[in-house]
Formats: sequence, C-alpha cells, structure tokens
Amino acid sequence: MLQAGGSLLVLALMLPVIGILLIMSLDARHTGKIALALMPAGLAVALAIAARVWTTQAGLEYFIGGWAPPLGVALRADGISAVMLVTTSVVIGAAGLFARAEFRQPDNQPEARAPLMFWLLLLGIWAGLNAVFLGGDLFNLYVALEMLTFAAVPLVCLSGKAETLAAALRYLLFALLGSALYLLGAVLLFGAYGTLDIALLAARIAAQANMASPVWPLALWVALALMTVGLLAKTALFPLHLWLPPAHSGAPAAASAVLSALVVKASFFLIVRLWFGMLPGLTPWLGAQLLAALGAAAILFGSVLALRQARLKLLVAYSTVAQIGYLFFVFPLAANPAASTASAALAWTGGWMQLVSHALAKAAMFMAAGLIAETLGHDRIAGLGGVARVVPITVIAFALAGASLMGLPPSGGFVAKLLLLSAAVSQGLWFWAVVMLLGGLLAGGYLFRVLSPALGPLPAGWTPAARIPRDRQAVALVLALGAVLLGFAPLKSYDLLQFGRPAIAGAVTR
Amino acid sequence: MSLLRDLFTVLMVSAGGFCFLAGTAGLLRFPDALTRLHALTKADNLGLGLIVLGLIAQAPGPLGALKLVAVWLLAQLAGATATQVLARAVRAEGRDSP
Amino acid sequence: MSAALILDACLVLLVLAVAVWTIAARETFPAIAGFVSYGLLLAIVWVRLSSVDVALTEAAIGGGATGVLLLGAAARLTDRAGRRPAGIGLRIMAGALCLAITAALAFVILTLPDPAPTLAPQAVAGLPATGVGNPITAVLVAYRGIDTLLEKIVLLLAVIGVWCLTPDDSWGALPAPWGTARQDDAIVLLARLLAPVGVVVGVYIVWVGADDPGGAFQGGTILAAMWLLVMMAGLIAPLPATSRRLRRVLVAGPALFLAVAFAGFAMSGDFLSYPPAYAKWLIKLIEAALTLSIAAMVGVLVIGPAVRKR
Amino acid sequence: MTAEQLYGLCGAGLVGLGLFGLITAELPLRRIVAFNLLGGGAFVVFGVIARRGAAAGLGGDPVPQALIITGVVVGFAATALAVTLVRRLHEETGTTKFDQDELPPETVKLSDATLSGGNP
Amino acid sequence: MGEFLTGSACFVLAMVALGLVRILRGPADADRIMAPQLLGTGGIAVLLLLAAATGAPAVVDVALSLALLAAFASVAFVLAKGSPAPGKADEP
Repeated sequence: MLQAGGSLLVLALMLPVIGILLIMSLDARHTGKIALALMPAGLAVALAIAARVWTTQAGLEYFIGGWAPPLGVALRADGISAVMLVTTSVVIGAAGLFARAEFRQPDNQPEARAPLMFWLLLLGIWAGLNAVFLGGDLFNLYVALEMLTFAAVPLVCLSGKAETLAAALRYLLFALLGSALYLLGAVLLFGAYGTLDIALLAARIAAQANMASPVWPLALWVALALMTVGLLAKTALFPLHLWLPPAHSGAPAAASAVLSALVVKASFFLIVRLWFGMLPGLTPWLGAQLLAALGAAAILFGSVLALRQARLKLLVAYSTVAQIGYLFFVFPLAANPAASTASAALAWTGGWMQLVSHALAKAAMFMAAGLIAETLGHDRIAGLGGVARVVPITVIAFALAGASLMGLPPSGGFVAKLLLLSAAVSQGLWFWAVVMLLGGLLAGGYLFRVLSPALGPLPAGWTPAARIPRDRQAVALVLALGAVLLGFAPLKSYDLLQFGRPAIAGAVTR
Repeated sequence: MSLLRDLFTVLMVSAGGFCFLAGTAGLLRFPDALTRLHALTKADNLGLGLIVLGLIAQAPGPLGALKLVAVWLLAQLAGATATQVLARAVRAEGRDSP
Repeated sequence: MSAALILDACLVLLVLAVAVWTIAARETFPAIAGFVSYGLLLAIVWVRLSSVDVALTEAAIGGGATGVLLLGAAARLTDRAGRRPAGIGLRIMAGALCLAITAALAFVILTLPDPAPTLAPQAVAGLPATGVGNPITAVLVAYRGIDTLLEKIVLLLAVIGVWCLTPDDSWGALPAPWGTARQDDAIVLLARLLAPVGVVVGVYIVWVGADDPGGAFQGGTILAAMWLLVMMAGLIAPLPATSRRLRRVLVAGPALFLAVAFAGFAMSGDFLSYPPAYAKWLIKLIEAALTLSIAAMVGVLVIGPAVRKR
Repeated sequence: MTAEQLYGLCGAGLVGLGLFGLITAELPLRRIVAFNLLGGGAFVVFGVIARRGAAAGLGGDPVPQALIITGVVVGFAATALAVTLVRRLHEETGTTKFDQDELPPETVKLSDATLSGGNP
Repeated sequence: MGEFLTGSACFVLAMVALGLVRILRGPADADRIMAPQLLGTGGIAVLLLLAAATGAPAVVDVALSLALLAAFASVAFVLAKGSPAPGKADEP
C-alpha cells in the first residue's frame, strides 16, 4: 500500500469539485478565471501521478479516511489511469482555452446563463472523469458515472434549441438505462462476493475459480453482462450509438470536443477495468470476440454513415461512432489465450494509443469543425468551398487530425492501428485486421469529402459570417499536432501503460 | 391489566379495520368522484383514528403515545385539505363521471 | 404460514400489480398516479426489509418530491397518450428480453451464497471511532463518506443542469412552477399549520439520525417539502437561479464536508478521517450543514427553472 | 419460501417491468417512470442482499442500506433533470416526442446560435 | 399480540389494494389522484401496526413522514391543473 501518494489522488479528484463550489459561491465574473486557473494545477497533479507511477513502476493506492476495503473505498491509479488523467487534463485545458472568449461573462451587465453554466458543467465533467479513472470501488464508480452524465447532458443542450433538447433527452435516457444496468450488476456482485472493491473482487473471484470443485458463478456472468451492456450504452458502441451523433453535433464545439474525446471513453475504461481488472485471466473468450464484432460493425457502419452526412459536425460525430469500434479489438487481442505475452501487450498498448490519439484528434476536429461553421454561418459540407483560404490554420488542424484518424504515418493513430493490426495478424485473427484496414480507407473517404472542397476556390462575392481569432485556431492546431506527434513518442514511454496491469494473456476461460 | 389492555387494542384495531372495509366498499359502490372521495376520507381517517387509539395502549411510553396522536392529527389535516382541494378540482372537471 | 409471510406476499403482489399498471396504462396520468402509489408501497417494503433508514428516504422522496415533480409534469403536458404504441414485434422482443433478464436475476437471487457475506460486524466494530450509534450514518459520513460527498456534487450538478434549462431571456427571473393561480384558502391553511410542524419533524429526524434511523437526507427532504408547501400556498416566492443567498445555501453543506475532509489530512492523517475526540460533533455539524443544502437542492430540483417570458 | 426470496423475486420482476417500459414506451415521461421502476427494482434486490446480511445485532448489512439511500438520491436527481428536460422540450415544441425524424425538418437545421453555444 | 397486529396490517393492506383498483380505473384524473391519498392513510395504518407488531419504534417516524407529506400529491395536482402549460396541443 502506498498511502504516501494518496494526497495526489485525492487532489486530482477534488480540484474540479473545489472549482464548482467556488464558482457557485462567488460572483459570476470570476467564473472563467477560476476554471482556467484550476486547469494547469490539474495538469500538474496528473503529471505528478504519472511520474509516481513511472518511478515506482506500480500502481498508487489510497484508502479514503484510512478505512480499508471492503468497508471503505479505495482510490487507485495504475498506468492507464495515469495516462487517462493526463489526457483528460490536456483536452479539458484545451477546451477551456478554446472556449475562453466564447463563454466570457459580459462586462457591466447582469450575469449571463450560458457562460456560467458552461464552466460549471465542464468542471463537473472533469471531476466525473477523474473519479472514473481513479475509482477502485464499483459503487463509487456508479456515482462517478452519474456525475459524468449529469454534467454532459446539460452541455449538449446548452444552446436551448429544440433539436439539442431532444438530443439531450435521448442521451439522458440512454445514459440512465446504462447506469441502472451497471448498478444492478454491482448489486449482484456485492450479493455474491460481499465487496464492491474491484481488487478484492478479483481476488475472491480468482479464489473461487481455483477451488477444486469450481462453482458455476452464474451471479458473476449475469452481473458482468448487465454491467457491460449498461456501459456499452454509455460508450455508444454500435448498435447502442443512436444517441451520440445528434448529441455530439448539437453541443457547442468546445463541449463536443470533450464529449467525443473523453466522456464516451470513460465508460470504455470501466469495461476494461471489469474485464481485465476484475477478471484477470478469466476474460470470457466468446464475449471478447462478440465485443470485437460489435466494434467491427461500428467501424463499418459509422464510417459509411459519416460518408453520407450532409453536415460537417454530424460527419465528425459519426466518425466517433466508427473510431470507438477500434477500441474493442483490445478485448480479443489482449486476452487471447493462444497469444504470446508480447503480442497481447502489443494489442493492449495499441488500444490505449488509439484511445489517446483519437481523443486528441477528435477534440481538434470538433474544434476545427466548430470554427469552420462559425466562419461560414453554416456547416453544410456542400458549402465548404474555399474555406481553407479563410481559416487556413483551422483546415490544417482538421487535416492533421484526419490523418491520425485514418492512420497515416507517422501519426499516433498510425502507431495505434499498426500495433492492433500486427497483434491481430500475429494471432491469426486476420479478419479483424481486414476490418481495420477497411475502416482506414473509409475514413480517408469521408475526410476527403471535407478537405477536397475546403481546399478549392472560394465562391465569388463571399463574406465570412464571423471572424475567427488566431488563438482559437491555434488550440485546435496544437491538439491535432499532439495527435500526430504521439507517433514519435519513444517506445520506452509505452511501458507506462503496462504498470499495474494485471497479467492478462495465456489463461483465459473458453 | 395487560390482558385488559390487549383486549382494548384488539377491539379498537378491529373496529378500525372495519372502517377501512367500509371505506373500500364505498369506493367500490359509490357512483361518482365526489361521493367516492367522501367514502375514502371519512371512513379511512376514522379507521386510522381507531387503530391509533388501540395502539396507544401498546405504546412504550407517553412520548410514543404522543407521536401516535401526532401522526393521526397530521393525517387528519392532510385528509381534510386534500379532500377540499380535490373536491374543487372534481367540480372544475365538470362532473365527468356518470 | 405466519401472518408476516402472508403480509409479505400481499405486499409483493400489490407492488408488482401497481408496477404493471404503471407500465401498461394507456394514458400518462393514471400511470403516474400508479407510480406515486408504488413509491408509498416501497416505503412499507423497506420496513419489511428492516431498512427503516431507507424507508424514511423512500417516504420523503417517493411520497413527496418525486410525486410533486411527476404529477406536476403529467398535469401540464398536452400529449397524454402515445399516438401509436410500439410495434407488436418490438413488444414481443422486448418482452422476451425482459423476461429472460428477470429469470436470470431471479435465479441468481435464489442461489446467492448461504450464509450471505456481510459487512455488518466490521461496520459495528468501527462505530466507536466515529462516535455515532447508527451504523448507516457511519457508512454515509465516515466509512464511505466519499460516496456521500460525490453524491452531493451529483445533486449540485443536477441543480445546475436544471437551471441550465432556463431560456436565456428568463435568466434571473423567478420560477413560477405553479403558475399564477390565485391563492387557495385550504392550501394556505395547510401551509400555515403544517410547515412549522414539518420543520420540527425534519430537524428531529436529522437529530436522531446519529444514533437511530434518520439523517441529513431524510430530514432535508422533509424540510424541502415544507419549503415547497409554503411556496405552493403562495406565502413566499421561489428564489431565482441568480440568487446569491440561495447558491451559498446550496454549496454550504458540500463545502463544509469538503473542508472537514481536507482538515482530516492535518488532524488525523487521512482525507475524510475524523479525530476520534471530535468525531461525533464534526459529523453532527456536517449533517446539519448538509441538511440545509439538501433541502435547498431538492426544493430547487422540484421547482425547476424559470420558464420563457411571453 | 422465505420473505427475502419473495422480495428478491419482486425486485427481479420490477427490473423486468421497468426495462420493458423503458424500451417500449413512446412518451419520454413514461420512460422516466419506467426508469424509476427499474431503479426501484435494483434497490429492492440490494435491500434483499442487505437483509440477508443481518448480523452483529443489526437487522441488515448497513453498507448496502446506506448505498441504497445514496442511490435513491441520485435517482431522484436524475428524475428531476429528465422531467425538467421534457417540460422544456414541450414548451419549445408543443410535444415531447423526441425522435429526430418526427421533428419538422427546419428545426433540424443547425442555426448560428447553436454553433456559438447559445451565446447571442 | 404480534400475530394479530400483523394480520390486521395485512387486512388493511388488502382493503387498500381493493380501493386502489377502483381508483386507478378513473374515469377522471381527480379519481386517480385519490390513490396516493388512499395509500397515505392506509399506509400509515399499516406502518403503525407493523411498528407495534415488531416493536420497532423508529417505524413510527416513517409513518410520521408519510402523514406530513400525505396531502402533497393532491395539492401539486390541483395547482398544476389550475395552470395549463403554454404550448400548442398535440395533433390528434
């Protein structure tokens, strides 16, 4: 137990909460300043946690109040938590910088609604994300998931337009169904094993599996199925993706960036925690293949629908539906009983690389799409002609982010897909490799649909609907560059993802 | 003494139960909303009162008994108000029950 | 068969019947009237399951807040019934799925390990360190205080979300959840008589919560109900979302809880730990502040945002 | 059959009913009610598990009982947010149906105010 | 004594159930809103009987809460009915 690092974990969890409480009790003029001041602090804490995990090469653990599980609640940070915490603070910080001018309280006027709400909800999302990445207790994670839902849904309909209200309502109903199923599963696990702590559950489940006369743990599989389906609804994996495109395309650009880059990943993160963390070596092989099949369907279906969209933000949203699919190849590839440890580790790293590079690229892309729409006054793809001449930096950001999504070298997306691809090929699961290649081609197709007119000539007599300041474009560009430069990260740094990871390959129940 | 107390409780609770029976019979038989409302609140509140009376005999102390009375009084108040406002609402709805 | 088991069977059947009604009723309003009854029945279920704390919560929420919320919405919305019910194919598929899930759940519940794993002895063993006598309060404020703290943030985010649904031109306007109907004498009388009693009961339930069933949430919800009642009677006006006073009451509880939690680092070495000498009083202080905040949060959630100006 | 098993079956039935309503109901308000039934069922199952854990002189395991209270609170907050959303949608459109293809086509068009986050 | 009180609780519950069937069938909304009212009074009776039967005084507090909130549903209903929401009616 490393109680020493505990204050860092608590701080990561509580910084955004402090921000919410401060904003609620102080004058609205300070709203943006408070939120923006917390963001570098949050990044510093996340980096400190990552550094600690890196130097100790193990996970951090903190028992809140000194009460050890099963009675108390543990916070835990392993390699993937650290990576997610850092990614989260980067993307949230970028979204804050991007939205700074847009959501500024008007001077010498009564408080305005949208600016106040935006910052509160952004901090709420941040708090929820950190709670998900650090949570070691299934019920605590349920509360964290609800925090995320309650902050994300109002962001979707921040503008108050009827279509965004409808999208938010649909999102809320999906999310609530997801939480209810998750909670039900957690309840059954408590009934069967007497704890909600993931590490203790893993130990008790493993002990049960090792008994001479193994009991058929029906409770475990029913609970796992319920929780997984619930979390899939929140992750928007095909065919539970229906809520995502209207919700993500209707939100303000900064919010869409956060929702698409991070919020859907939080529930994916929890599925991984359950399947790999709670069931080390027991991952059900058939279920893993099923998840990958749904992922493959998501890639094909999402990409084809993205190709057919008439509006830029919807295209980007459907691209999220497709890119989420890649993440689910981690399940069969990293838990393949026939795979070598090296190959499984390759798939594991590839999956997380895909997650991080997609987070950066998609945040950049939503910001760029938002800026393009602001310049043009609309976001119809048919009317994108010549937009590169007006906002070149934005279009470059969009193109770079697109390169990472397609998997063009040397981007982070390329490395991610290469790792997954080589794992699939080396394990003889070539059909998943085919889908990945096909997905790359389709992504190229839908991005070409945007970039080709954007780089063309401007229509005669065109005037911009709004002037876009350089610094907002720069934020999108930096994120897109980040997604590309991830491909240059030294191989050694990938080890971070492996720290604190339970052994997963080689012992899978069939 | 204890036997007498128990007998009192049994009598009162039974009487209260009978009132609930009467109230339900009224609900089932009466033709329109206003009369059903009448059956519901009058009979059930009386029933509750009798049950409370019967249980006071079993109460652990004067404070417990006081709490029981308080519950009954609050239920009375709620019943009276609800009946009043609902009856008006029924009238406003135009006596649409035959 | 004992009387208790017959009672349990009756109760279960009634709950299930009301639930079926709630799902199957064609129109919305009867379904919601059924649902409010379901909430009240659940309070009895909790008593039968020896969870008086939960029963108090259910009574306050199901009988008060949720009912007001849903009935208010159902009475206003103009689309009362679906135009076209879901297709028969969908219904059959959904029915089969739900039946399968129910069957699986039932099987799991019937085959849960015996003796059941329990944390009750550990929870009781930890009580002296917290200074409270009600183990549920100890779980909520000490052992798993982080859940309670984050749950308050969830409530706060829900308040923010509800406020976020104010139309821009009405930001700062007074919410008018019950329209501008003239005062009703009966409701005014009820408010005048009931509100003082209710406040006493609410405070009582928080006070006994340290050692007996009760606590901040149950008491806070009752206080919220009394606040709502005097607003319903038109005796006081709702507060606007821009009210600084209201916002400070909303954050007071969570902020104090958080402050004490951080102070735990200094006082007894851990976040959210209490020095044993002061534990009982710190917990009572937190509960008192939380009660106020919860009352405000529940009240605001039921009142809802200001509506569009016309 | 013991009382715990009886209530356990009740919880399982409530979960199934709630889920059915959540999938098949057309009006969002009905789905919200169905979600509450589903949540109530999950809590009853949890309550049964708590009751089974009666020990140390307590009528039930206090940990799940406390968690149910937290869950009920969160469920209430969810209901409040959802109901408010439905009412606002009704106020804006005169209906609470939220299928995109049922909205009149002009409302689907993204307007400028949406793009700038409703900050006129 | 406990058996008798539990049995009485069961009887009251059955009466409430019968009444509930009648009330929920309507036909007017004002009929249906009597359901929480009925369950309020009946539920309080059941809880008080159970409190006495099992010797759990805290259960009386639950009944107390129910009694406090018993009129809420009716009042909320009447107030909401009194001010129909703006917004055009749904097409038939």
